[in-house]
Amino acid sequence: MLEWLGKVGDFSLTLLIVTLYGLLVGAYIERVIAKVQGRIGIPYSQPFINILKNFFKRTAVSHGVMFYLGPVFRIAGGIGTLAFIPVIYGNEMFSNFSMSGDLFLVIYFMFFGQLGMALGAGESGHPYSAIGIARGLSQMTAYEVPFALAVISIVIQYDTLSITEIVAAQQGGWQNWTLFTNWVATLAAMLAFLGMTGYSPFDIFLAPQEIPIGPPTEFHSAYLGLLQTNRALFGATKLILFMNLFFGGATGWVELMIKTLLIYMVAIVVGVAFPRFRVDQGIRFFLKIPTVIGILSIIYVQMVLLS
Amino acid sequence: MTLSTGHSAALDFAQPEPPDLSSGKYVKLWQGPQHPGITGNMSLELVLDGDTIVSCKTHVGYLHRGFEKLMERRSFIQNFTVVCRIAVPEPTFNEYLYSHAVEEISGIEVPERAIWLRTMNLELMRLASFLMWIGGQSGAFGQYTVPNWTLAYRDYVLDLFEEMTGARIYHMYIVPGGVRAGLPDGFEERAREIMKGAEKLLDQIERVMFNNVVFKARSKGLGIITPDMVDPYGIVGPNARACGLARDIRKDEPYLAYDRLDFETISGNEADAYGRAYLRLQETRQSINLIRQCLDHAPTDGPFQADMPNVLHWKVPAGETYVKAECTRGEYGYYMVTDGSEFVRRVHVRGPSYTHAIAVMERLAVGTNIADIAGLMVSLHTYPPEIER
Amino acid sequence: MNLRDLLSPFFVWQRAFEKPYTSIRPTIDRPGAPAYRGFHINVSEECVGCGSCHSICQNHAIDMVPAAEFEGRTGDSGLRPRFDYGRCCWCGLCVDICTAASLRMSNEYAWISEDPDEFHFTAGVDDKPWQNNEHGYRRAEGYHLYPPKRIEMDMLSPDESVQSFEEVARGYSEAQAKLEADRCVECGICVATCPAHMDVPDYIHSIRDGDYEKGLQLMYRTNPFPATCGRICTRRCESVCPVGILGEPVAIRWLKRFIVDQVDAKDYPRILNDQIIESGHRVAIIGAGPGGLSAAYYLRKKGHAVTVFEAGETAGGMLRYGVPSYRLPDADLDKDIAYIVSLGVDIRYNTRIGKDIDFEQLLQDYAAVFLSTGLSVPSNMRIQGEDHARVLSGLQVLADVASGRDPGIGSRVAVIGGGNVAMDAARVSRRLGAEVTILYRRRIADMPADEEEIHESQEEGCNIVPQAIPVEIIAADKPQQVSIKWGEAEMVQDPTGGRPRPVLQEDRMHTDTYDCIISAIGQGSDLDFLSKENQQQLAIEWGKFTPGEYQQSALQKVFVGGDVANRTADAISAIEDGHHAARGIERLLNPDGFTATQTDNTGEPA
Amino acid sequence: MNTVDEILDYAIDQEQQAADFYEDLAGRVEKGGMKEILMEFSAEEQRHKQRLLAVKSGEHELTPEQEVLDLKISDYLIDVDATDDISYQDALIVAMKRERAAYKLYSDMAEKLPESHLRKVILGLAKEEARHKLFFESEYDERVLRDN
Repeated sequence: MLEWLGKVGDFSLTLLIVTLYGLLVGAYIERVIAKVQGRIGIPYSQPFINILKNFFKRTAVSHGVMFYLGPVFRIAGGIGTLAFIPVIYGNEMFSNFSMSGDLFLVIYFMFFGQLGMALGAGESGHPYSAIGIARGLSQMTAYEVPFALAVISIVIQYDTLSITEIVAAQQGGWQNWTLFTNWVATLAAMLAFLGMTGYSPFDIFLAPQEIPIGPPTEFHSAYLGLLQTNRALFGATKLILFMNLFFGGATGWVELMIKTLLIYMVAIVVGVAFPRFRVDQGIRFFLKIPTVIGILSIIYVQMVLLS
Repeated sequence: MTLSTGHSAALDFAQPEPPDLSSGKYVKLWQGPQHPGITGNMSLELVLDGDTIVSCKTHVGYLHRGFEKLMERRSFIQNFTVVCRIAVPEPTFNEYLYSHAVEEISGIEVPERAIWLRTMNLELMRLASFLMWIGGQSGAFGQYTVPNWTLAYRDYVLDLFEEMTGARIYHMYIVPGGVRAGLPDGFEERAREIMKGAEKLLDQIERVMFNNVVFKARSKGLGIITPDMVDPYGIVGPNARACGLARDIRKDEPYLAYDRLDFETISGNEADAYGRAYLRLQETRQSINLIRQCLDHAPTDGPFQADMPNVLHWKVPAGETYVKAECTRGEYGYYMVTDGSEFVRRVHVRGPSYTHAIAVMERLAVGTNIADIAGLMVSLHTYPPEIER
Repeated sequence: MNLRDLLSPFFVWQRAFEKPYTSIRPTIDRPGAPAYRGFHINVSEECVGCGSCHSICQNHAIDMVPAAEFEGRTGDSGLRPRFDYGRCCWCGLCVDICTAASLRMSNEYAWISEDPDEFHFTAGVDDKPWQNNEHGYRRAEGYHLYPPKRIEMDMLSPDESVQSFEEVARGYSEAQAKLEADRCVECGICVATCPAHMDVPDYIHSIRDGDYEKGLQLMYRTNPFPATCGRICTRRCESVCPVGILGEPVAIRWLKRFIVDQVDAKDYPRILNDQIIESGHRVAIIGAGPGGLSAAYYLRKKGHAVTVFEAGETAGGMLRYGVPSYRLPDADLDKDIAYIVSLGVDIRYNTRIGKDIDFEQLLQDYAAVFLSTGLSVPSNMRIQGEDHARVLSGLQVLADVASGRDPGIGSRVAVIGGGNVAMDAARVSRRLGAEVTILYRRRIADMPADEEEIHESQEEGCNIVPQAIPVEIIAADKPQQVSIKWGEAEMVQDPTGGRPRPVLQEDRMHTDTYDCIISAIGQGSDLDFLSKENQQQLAIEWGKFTPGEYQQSALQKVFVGGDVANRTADAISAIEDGHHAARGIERLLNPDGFTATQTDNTGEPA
Repeated sequence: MNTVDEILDYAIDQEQQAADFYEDLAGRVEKGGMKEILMEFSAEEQRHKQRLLAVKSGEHELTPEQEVLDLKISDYLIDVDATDDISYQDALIVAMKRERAAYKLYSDMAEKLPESHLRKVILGLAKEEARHKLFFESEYDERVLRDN
């Protein structure tokens, strides 16, 4: 029991670090984007100020319990995802609740938040919320296919469902990273990653030209603060997951930061250059090339790596 | 959407099938009046079947400030400070046309220097407006890099306006009788430098926006205007030129110094959003070229204002006139009637946005995806304030 | 889809290595362009408060408010523009129209205050940090919202004009008058400056409307001598006209003349429609000059029986005897006088008070007496030999010419003096065929005569010798001739103040011989008709009356006015004195019915 | 008249005489307004006297070296009589002439004296009179010669 409580304590610390890191990296990325756009961009303190401001605001209206549970579900999804990902390899303190089947749990939790959002935003009664959620879920369904195929590919490759073991298998030099051992799966996953991060060309569900920034518009005060916190936490968590699965994990915080930032940059490099696809174009895209690559990666594992 | 042959396009669209809203098949959606996907304060009442639009109706009136009526209660000199607000991103055309209408009726001859300065001012305005539009078109499809560039660069053009006219947006520079001042010292060098930068920027934009797989995927085939739609719908400007009709008032009925400038009417052959966008990019380059020509030819001394009566009690003789100019969106016209008093009897401002944002938009929107509404709207280049004078 | 379209967009990253468009500083540090239309600056000392900015503002963002430190200045309304930045749209029309070019804009455009009332301020009076900003919008050179140049009056050429006594100024045509009337900015500073407070902007407005009858009505409210004043007024209105600050003042005098010229004398009774209800009171007026007749007109309108005592043969006083007919034709003076007389004013010619009728008698017989005898005695130079027979007085020469007598001036004439009488005498002499030299103590710029008169007399061939002080008149060899000894003068700044004073240079003396010398150095009053007691009772200072409220003298029944009672000694002042005295007499005779509004120049005349 | 005090006494007496002269004339004139003017002249002379008294008591110093503007107006005017119906112009001429005479008297006197303190005092008095002359000449220039 005590050991379990200690684990919760450790996780809280991890949560804090990852959230703060998520906010910081978010500010950094904003500045990089600004640079491309010919601007100086926001100060690093801006995301922190935004969140603090929102948390200290009060609300005087109510849209019903479910509406407010939306952001709660969303952040629960984010926390849940992080809870089962080992953050620093070989460090018991930051290994969280990693266990043998954690990869499945993580993929489940990644969906969980979005579903919560759907329930909450749907409660607002605004058609744009519904449209935004529908688009978000459609696109998610689409990019989950290549992502799932890539995960299956490496599960077969490493013959395990434990993230810790997948990371462990990649230790001993960069040439052991999935990126190099199973580049086909990595390619499929990175394409799915573009959709997952919500940058162009796959940001239709946030498109301000149609559904002014989507469901977050409907929320305010601390609920918006929760959403913003989750955005940072969940974003960082996804990066850590990708780092663990495809880029050899990290043995220290510095390595983690460098690797995650570089992974993040992949989405930005593409994001600033392209307009967004329509939702049907986006779905069609994911179900074509990335899915084919995902299938190929399984074949590749079976035919090349395991033969 | 295809047109049935043998019918005029306007008639064909006159009786759309009203969607049965009670069937539960459709969602009704109001895009606007406050909405980032609309170019200003107006509203689109959309009926959706899934993501597809089955009916679109434009609602205006959110921006109505009654300019035409205001002008009937203000003296001829006061009006010129009002009209610039009729098209916020392109105020100069209103100033020019209002002034020109007054001059036509009262028989005032504008001096040569003022003619050149006006021409330059109008072309600078076209450049600024096009830069803003390019950003709008790119942003409507979700590429935010280009808007940041063009809006920032537009500010350099606005710097030129600030130097030339004393204000960035509402220049109030072209006044009945001429212009309010000559060019400040060193303006020509600065203007040339900014033109050079603008050309470089346009090359860059062509590379990243027009040679862009996603931009093409979004804009090609969107909102096709066929040549037989042009006359029934009263489509003008780049929207008409993009489908192959070489109509440009600057060339066809030259005003100001345009008959002495060297340029050709640009017309395209792709009548979709991409074609229109590409045509406008070329026209932006054309404007830069024309500004350079104006800088070359504009006299640097001499009067810039005709002899004027005392404007405090200026009575313009009774008469009527229609004057027009080619703004970025096409023919912009002022119809003015005076009755010999100190006030104008009636002014009718005819901006191209009226047809483009209402009749044309309502038709082109049908059958498109909801995600394309913003891009389509921008590709027609409409300014709601000029719909509601 | 081709590969170029996939890769080309990545060129956006090029921009990441260039200088950003934005700056990290707040934009407040960026100054506006040199000609930026920012916050308003008013150089209050140059501003005259004409209110053109207020008139042209389409947002009604400018109010004219009193500014204590500028009240009471000549040619200044004492008002200054107050801006309401809740309404201003920074169009700058106020700057464009500003007649004094005192209104400008700074290139400041950022202003933060927690007090909303601060955005309602009087530029140039309320202290603002941008008041001394050198940049900002100014009206460009050569840009005008009203014509700065006046419409030239057709004049006889100097060659023609010296041939006869025909009127020199030919008058405006209707088109010219309308163009000139158009230049008025309707500020009303002229109304305040005009001694008679004529409704200048209103009658100019009536020219623009082509309604000359209304114009005539407006003029008669404050001045029964419009035909006269339209020709010879000293027009202080024009000297303060704000249009004249940067251009030429509106030709108010010519416009006034134009209205009168448009209306036939026989239409006057119909247009002016003066209804007279007899009051039963009798009022005596001494002197049928502009002051006396003006009083007669306004008193008659109030129904009083008016008797005017005139020593001369005709009415008009100095207007008839002092102003040559090439400036004021008799017909036009008669037009004014005839209308006044037509109302039933009784003028007794050739009746000199003190000789034919005793002043005391008047005081007994009449309910009130208005005294405006003018300045009829020419001043003496008090130099040696002044009593020479060939030394004539300017007034006498003018009176002779006006009456059709030959003043006998000969063919070479020296005129001494720099006032209007001197100019008139000189120009009259030119018309009589004489060669004219004008000797004046000071510089031409110091001449009290009308600038136009000086200019025209020079054009007509009068030789003005400035800084020439006559010291002695010497009998010449021939009896028909006379010599004058004069010395050149240097202008020296008076340490005790005042204008620069001429100092005789005794080493530069000249002696010239002429056929006659016309002395026109000024004139004084002749009050000998009053008894010593009366003279003691009526307050007299420096040879002039010092009237009190409503031109009333120390004697309750006696009112004084005209040249004999004011310092300006011009027709328009005399007319106003007469009008004002009429109000005073009305107050005396009818104290219950008198209201203050009757004194208002915009209301009905008393 | 050999000492400074004597000469000052003489000058003070002269001023008093002048004041008396104007006062006497004022009593006789009948023309409206002239009485006030002559009384004003008399008061002006009284002020001169006060000034000289102040010089005598040492409160005030004469300034023989200071140049005084000479308008030379009175030099060329004819003499007029101080009659009962004297005009304003003539009254001013009388005043100017009187001051001029005093000025001439003192400056002639000083010319004959060798360089001494007495000479300085007399010169100072001459300058004082010149100032009085300037006062009346300025008045004449301003009021009588207004149009000339």
